[in-house]
Amino acid sequence: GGGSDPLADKNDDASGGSSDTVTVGSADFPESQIVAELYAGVLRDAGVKVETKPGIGAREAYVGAVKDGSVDVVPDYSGNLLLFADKKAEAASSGEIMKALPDALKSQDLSVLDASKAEDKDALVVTQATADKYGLKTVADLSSSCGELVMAGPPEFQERSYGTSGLKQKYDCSFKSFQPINDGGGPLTVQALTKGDAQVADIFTTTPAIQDEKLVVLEDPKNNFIAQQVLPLTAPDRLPKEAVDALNQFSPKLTTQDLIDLNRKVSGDEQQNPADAAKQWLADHGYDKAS
Amino acid sequence: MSLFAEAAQFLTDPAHWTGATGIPQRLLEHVGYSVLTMAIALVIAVPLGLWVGHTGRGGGVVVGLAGALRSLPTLGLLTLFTLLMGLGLMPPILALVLLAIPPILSGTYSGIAAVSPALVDAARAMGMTESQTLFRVEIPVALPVILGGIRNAALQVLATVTIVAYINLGGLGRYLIDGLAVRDYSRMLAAVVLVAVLALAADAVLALAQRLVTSPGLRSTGDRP
Amino acid sequence: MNWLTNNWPAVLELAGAHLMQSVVPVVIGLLISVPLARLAAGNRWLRPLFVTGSSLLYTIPSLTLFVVLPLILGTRITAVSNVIVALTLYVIAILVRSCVDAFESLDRDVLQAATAMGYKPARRFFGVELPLAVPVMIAGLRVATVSNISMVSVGAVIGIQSLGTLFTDGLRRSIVAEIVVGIVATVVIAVVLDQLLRLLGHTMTRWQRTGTAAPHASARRRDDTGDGADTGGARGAAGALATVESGGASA
Amino acid sequence: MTEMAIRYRGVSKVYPDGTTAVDNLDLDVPSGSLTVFVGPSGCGKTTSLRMLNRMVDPTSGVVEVNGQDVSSIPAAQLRRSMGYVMQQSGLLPHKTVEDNIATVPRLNGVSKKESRANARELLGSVGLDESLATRYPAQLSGGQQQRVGVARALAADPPVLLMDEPFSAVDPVVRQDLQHELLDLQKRLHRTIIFVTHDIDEAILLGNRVAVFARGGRLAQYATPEELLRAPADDFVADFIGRDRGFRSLSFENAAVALQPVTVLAADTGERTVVGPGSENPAPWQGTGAAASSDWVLAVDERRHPLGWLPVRSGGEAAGREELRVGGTLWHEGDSLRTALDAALSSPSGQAVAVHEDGSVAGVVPGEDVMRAIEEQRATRHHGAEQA
Amino acid sequence: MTEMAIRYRGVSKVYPDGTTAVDNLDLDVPSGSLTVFVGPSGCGKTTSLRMLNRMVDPTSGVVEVNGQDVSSIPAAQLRRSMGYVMQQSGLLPHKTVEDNIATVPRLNGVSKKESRANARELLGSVGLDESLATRYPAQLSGGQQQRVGVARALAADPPVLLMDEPFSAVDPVVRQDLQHELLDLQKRLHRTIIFVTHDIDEAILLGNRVAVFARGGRLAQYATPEELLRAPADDFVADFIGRDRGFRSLSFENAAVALQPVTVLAADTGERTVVGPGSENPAPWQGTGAAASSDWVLAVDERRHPLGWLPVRSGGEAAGREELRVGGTLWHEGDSLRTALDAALSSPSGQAVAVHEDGSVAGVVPGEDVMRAIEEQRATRHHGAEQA
Ligand SMILES: Nc1ncnc2c1ncn2[C@@H]1O[C@H](COP(=O)(O)OP(=O)(O)OP(=O)(O)O)[C@@H](O)[C@H]1O
Ligand SMILES: Nc1ncnc2c1ncn2[C@@H]1O[C@H](COP(=O)(O)OP(=O)(O)OP(=O)(O)O)[C@@H](O)[C@H]1O
Ligand SMILES: [Mg+2]
Ligand SMILES: [Mg+2]
Repeated sequence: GGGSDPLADKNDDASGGSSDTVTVGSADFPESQIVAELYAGVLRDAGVKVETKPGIGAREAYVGAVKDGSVDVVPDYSGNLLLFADKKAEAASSGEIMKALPDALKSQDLSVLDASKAEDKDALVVTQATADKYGLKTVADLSSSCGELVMAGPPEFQERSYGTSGLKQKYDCSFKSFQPINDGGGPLTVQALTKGDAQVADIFTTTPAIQDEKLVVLEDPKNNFIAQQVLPLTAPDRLPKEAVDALNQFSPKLTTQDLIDLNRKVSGDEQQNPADAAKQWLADHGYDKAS
Repeated sequence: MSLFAEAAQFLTDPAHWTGATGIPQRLLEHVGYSVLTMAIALVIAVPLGLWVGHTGRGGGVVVGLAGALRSLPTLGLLTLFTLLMGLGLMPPILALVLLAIPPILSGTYSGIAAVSPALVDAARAMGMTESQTLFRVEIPVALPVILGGIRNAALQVLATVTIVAYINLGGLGRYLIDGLAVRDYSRMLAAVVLVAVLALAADAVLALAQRLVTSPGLRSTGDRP
Repeated sequence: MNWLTNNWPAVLELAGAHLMQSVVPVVIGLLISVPLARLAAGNRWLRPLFVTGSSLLYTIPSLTLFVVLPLILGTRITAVSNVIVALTLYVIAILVRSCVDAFESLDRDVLQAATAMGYKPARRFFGVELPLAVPVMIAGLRVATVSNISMVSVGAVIGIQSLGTLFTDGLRRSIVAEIVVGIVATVVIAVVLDQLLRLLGHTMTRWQRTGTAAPHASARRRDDTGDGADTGGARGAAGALATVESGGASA
Repeated sequence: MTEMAIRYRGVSKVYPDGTTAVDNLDLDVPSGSLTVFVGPSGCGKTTSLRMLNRMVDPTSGVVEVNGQDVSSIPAAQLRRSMGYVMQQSGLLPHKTVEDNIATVPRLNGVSKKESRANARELLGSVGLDESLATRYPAQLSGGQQQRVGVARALAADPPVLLMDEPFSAVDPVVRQDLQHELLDLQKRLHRTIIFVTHDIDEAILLGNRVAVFARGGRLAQYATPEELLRAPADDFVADFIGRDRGFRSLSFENAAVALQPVTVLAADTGERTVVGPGSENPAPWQGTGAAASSDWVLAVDERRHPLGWLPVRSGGEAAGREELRVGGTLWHEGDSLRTALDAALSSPSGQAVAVHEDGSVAGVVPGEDVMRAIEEQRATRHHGAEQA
Repeated sequence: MTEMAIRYRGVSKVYPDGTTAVDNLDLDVPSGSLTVFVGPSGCGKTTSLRMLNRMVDPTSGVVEVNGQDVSSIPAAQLRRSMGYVMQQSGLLPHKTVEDNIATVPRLNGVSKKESRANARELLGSVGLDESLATRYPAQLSGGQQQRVGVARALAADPPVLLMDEPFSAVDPVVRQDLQHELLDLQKRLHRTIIFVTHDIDEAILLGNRVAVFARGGRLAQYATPEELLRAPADDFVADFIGRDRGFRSLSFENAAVALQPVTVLAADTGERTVVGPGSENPAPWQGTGAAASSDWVLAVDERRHPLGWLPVRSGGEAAGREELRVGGTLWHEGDSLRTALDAALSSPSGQAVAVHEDGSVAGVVPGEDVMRAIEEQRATRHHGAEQA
């Protein structure tokens, strides 16, 4: 437990059920911070007092933060959240996942609100040249050439069910080697691809570079990569009613293309910070009282 | 407790002792990066330290430089160099070299500078040239301190080589970063054990070397009549 | 530069967190190291135990310590307190050694004189040994502080906010300026703290600087003991300083 | 304070490594005296000294101060009652001179202000300027450091002073100053002082009594300096005292010699006069009389300080200034036979030049007279001894 | 080697901070002599010495060795031709004793084996055991370290030896040994030695010639020890030489005194005999004659070594052993007047005891005879001076 942590204790007083301020947290990567800023803007627009706590860390960290009340709501991704809550879960499509999630979370005293359309999931990506050379359109097309190709991706790709083992099982694909790159499918991974250090990369679908570098996302007919819809993670009865309503109204408005655009603003040449990028989006979507 | 048991299990699993991701390979990579780093750092820092220590010129600069280098965050350098230079061996090695230089540099410099002026004077008075004074008197006498600095650097490098895995290289850090990514703490613990054992072994080897090359005259005062 | 002007409040906040995570371990570490070192100095059993122990501690990569320590302590992995405990251990690893050196390099004549004047042990420790150990101790403290400041950033890898966050974030967002700002800010903090410590040491060791000393006074020591005090080599305070300054810590 | 006598009774010290540093020492040090422990290196002088303030505990035997077994006195309290001066001053390098001196009073609870004021006074009494009070030890010369060490030992007004080779680290000229200052100090303060040295000359100069230690921690002789020179107890002591002990023992004899008149030549005017005992106003030179018959005249300056001797040519004419032989050592009235003999020996004329306190010539003592005085003293001494 | 003379010509040294360490020094050091530089601390002795091997370069003037300006000789080569012994031996702590000694030969390219063998030989010549060859300096006592320092300076067989206060860091007993060893060495090797000290006694004991430096780097006097004692050039020198110079200058006079017979009493048998010059077999005591009329008899042991004096009672009976007065210093034939005088002064009977080389009694010299010899020498000296 975090009882011995003086900083966590301090935050307990500032937020949580007894207080009327909602603390929005985020993971420590830009997209999560953007969505968190969106949540915060939406809530403010609804008249809720908001505090933000960006960059809490990896899932384990922010889930813990939600549990112990230092954070009330945090953006998450449906598929990975399910796997985190239930390591043996087999659901893959968005519907299955959204059905399984509440039960899986209940045991941990957590809950989710409505999921958005926006999705940021793992995908196998190749350059146009590679796609042409091997005639690649779907992951299934890889099976014949896998052994010649080097794959790049986050280190955990080798361990996840959808990762190395999933590809082998579902598509009979074993790459020549795997090159772990720890930037969350970021610029280095893209670079590895464009420079030819790797031919296939695991890159998140909301990465702007896919469009910018004209990369080809291979389709996943066998649903190896499970759905990853963006949704708010919170605890049961943590949020006031107006907050729940506001977030549930917001979620359907967010699209995958929105995430790509927002990511481009934050990580691209514009180098906007997540809050500014979110502000622009909120203003464009009629959240006038967001700031 | 089970964490330690799991770590032990990880270490004793024969599957982890073979192949391109096996422990021997990772150890080899780890040692390889470390040796490369140390070699580059030694080539830069030792001559500089000797020169400054011997001439006494620029001592303040060296102390300041070592302090500034020491404050450079290796993680920051690693990410910066990688962004600027792309993936590859050089960015992490460069970051590590900058980490290894301060202890070697200040060890060499202050070791030489701490040699009693009377002794240097005696050497010159005997008709030693400057280089003879440096190589026959100052270096042998300062050797324990110089090697102490090198030992420190080696320990730091061995421990810090783990973060090259943060980008894309191998080494024992792989177990740390990969373990962290999937919250497999037993694997991280196993990695710690491996790094510690490696570091202790390296330290023991260096300590032995230090003992062997340090003249007994610089050690013992005990057995005089 | 553009990036900094847009983000300086966040940078300031991170710098604050960074500063806190670097200073608190140094203070706690110092408070723990000094008594440990005093116990170990010259002690046939404790000295090797502590010194070997601290160099063992030294070999553990900080990242693992950040992660594994909470599992052992039972604290939450992302709690700042973990970083603080872990970094405190590193500070101790460096400081115990340099404090042992500091105490062992004290002039035995002076200690004897203090005892002969009727100092009791506790008062002698605070009134004589501690002030005299300051030069070597400050040197060790400076190394520990600076190394510590550079190490704090590693916490960002497991999501603990500090200037290191600028590195992980900058890498993900491919913003060189962000990383550079992080490095520069880290170095600035290190340099400022280092200079503060130097100044502190300077004011605490005014006695060391000779103004009008007669150069012949110390040269004319009778030294028929042959214990090599002046025969060169790395002994005495100068040697201790040399050893301490070549220290450092692993990131 | 008069009762601060020190007594060793059958005291031995064997160090854990088996070295016998002190072997069955019996010694009575009268209070108020300056007693010197002397002996070759490693003979146990320091060990004996340090058993007094319990820096070393004896293996057997009892050390008493003022009749009380020191082992029954709490160490810190005992130590504060004894000033201790070491070879390497042992000043606290991080404290100013005044704070160094004030250390023991401060330990005893004297206020900072008072102890500092007292420290500044003490500076004067050891021959240092008050302006040094705020310096640090590293800013002092070796001799100054030693003086501060002495002042510090005196600060708590301790009845006993222990001094362990306090002057051996300073150069010979400074050492002489320090030795004379210590003698002055002792004349004024009458402490019980134990002074350790390995320099027999220092021991003889300073000590009321001298304890000569031999290797192995044995007390070879304990006597006054005079006795030591005249009758060393054994070959070890005789050897240790070294040569010239006959000559040096003359230091302890006042020279009962009568001054003779001497012909002096004023270097500026060339005028000759006769100077001698009783003649307040020098008589003009007559060319006759004892003084006139000498082969030499003593050249003096305008204040009648001796410049040197000039040979007198056969015609009674003094040689020119270019033949001036720089004079020998001088003898002041009241000085010892040693000085008188040396003055005679070092004089080209064979006559010791005696001077008044102001340095002006008082007369001469021919070498034979000095020898006669020595012979008489010897005879008296042995005659006395024979009758006793 | 005979041409290794050293000459300073108008040499001055001003350090960058403005200190004048040496002021216009003119000095000729004859080859093969032991010349001592002496003076108070800071008077430029070390600076003068170090200008010889170019460790310091003069500000003006020329230093010549063997007629050659040293500044024209490459520094390293020059230095290897001069042995240098420092106060703090300056031994290389990381090398064994033999390797320390072999340093300069090794620099000159001599093989390891040869130079080590030579080093071991040298150990013997400086009074050290060969077994010390493989020790490290830290394992030696201070005196041993100094000896090794001397051996090292001798190793390359340099014609010039520079010694800078080599013995001041060791205790007085060891220092005496070292001084005598140096004199022996010089007698055998005839190097040109410059020896720096601030101890005037050491200077007088060791030097063929002594250069006295005054503060400010001025050469105050350059003379033989004898001249120095007898005729100090000025008050500074006279002061620096200190007291007893009359007595000490007797060291340079052989005692031309005749032995007198003495009555000795064999302590074991109680038998009295008369011992004196020419009497190979001691004559039995007759109760008459000069020797018999003395108030004292000299007690001797079975080897006829003197034990001490016994007073003779009025009845002609010698006192019992309990009244034995331990004897004074002894005079060996050929010893100086200083020794003779001291032997007389330290003798309870007023007679100097003369002994043969084996330590057995040779006779006595009454104090008056010693004084007469002193007086005669003085007269001769001044008479000679007058006629010159
Ligand atoms: N702490 C110790 N442990 C073992 N032996 C010791 C210790 N202190 C002194 N000794 C030994 O005891 C003997 C006497 O030492 P001490 O210091 O009393 O001699 P000293 O007469 O003062 O000599 P010095 O003139 O060199 O100061 C020496 O042989 C010395 O080596
Ligand atoms: N490197 C230097 N820079 C400036 N001044 C110096 C230097 N070396 C010596 N001096 C000064 O020159 C003067 C003569 O110094 P030197 O060492 O020759 O004296 P010394 O006669 O050998 O004295 P001591 O007996 O103390 O060894 C001193 O006043 C000294 O302080
Ligand atoms: Mg002693
Ligand atoms: Mg000198």
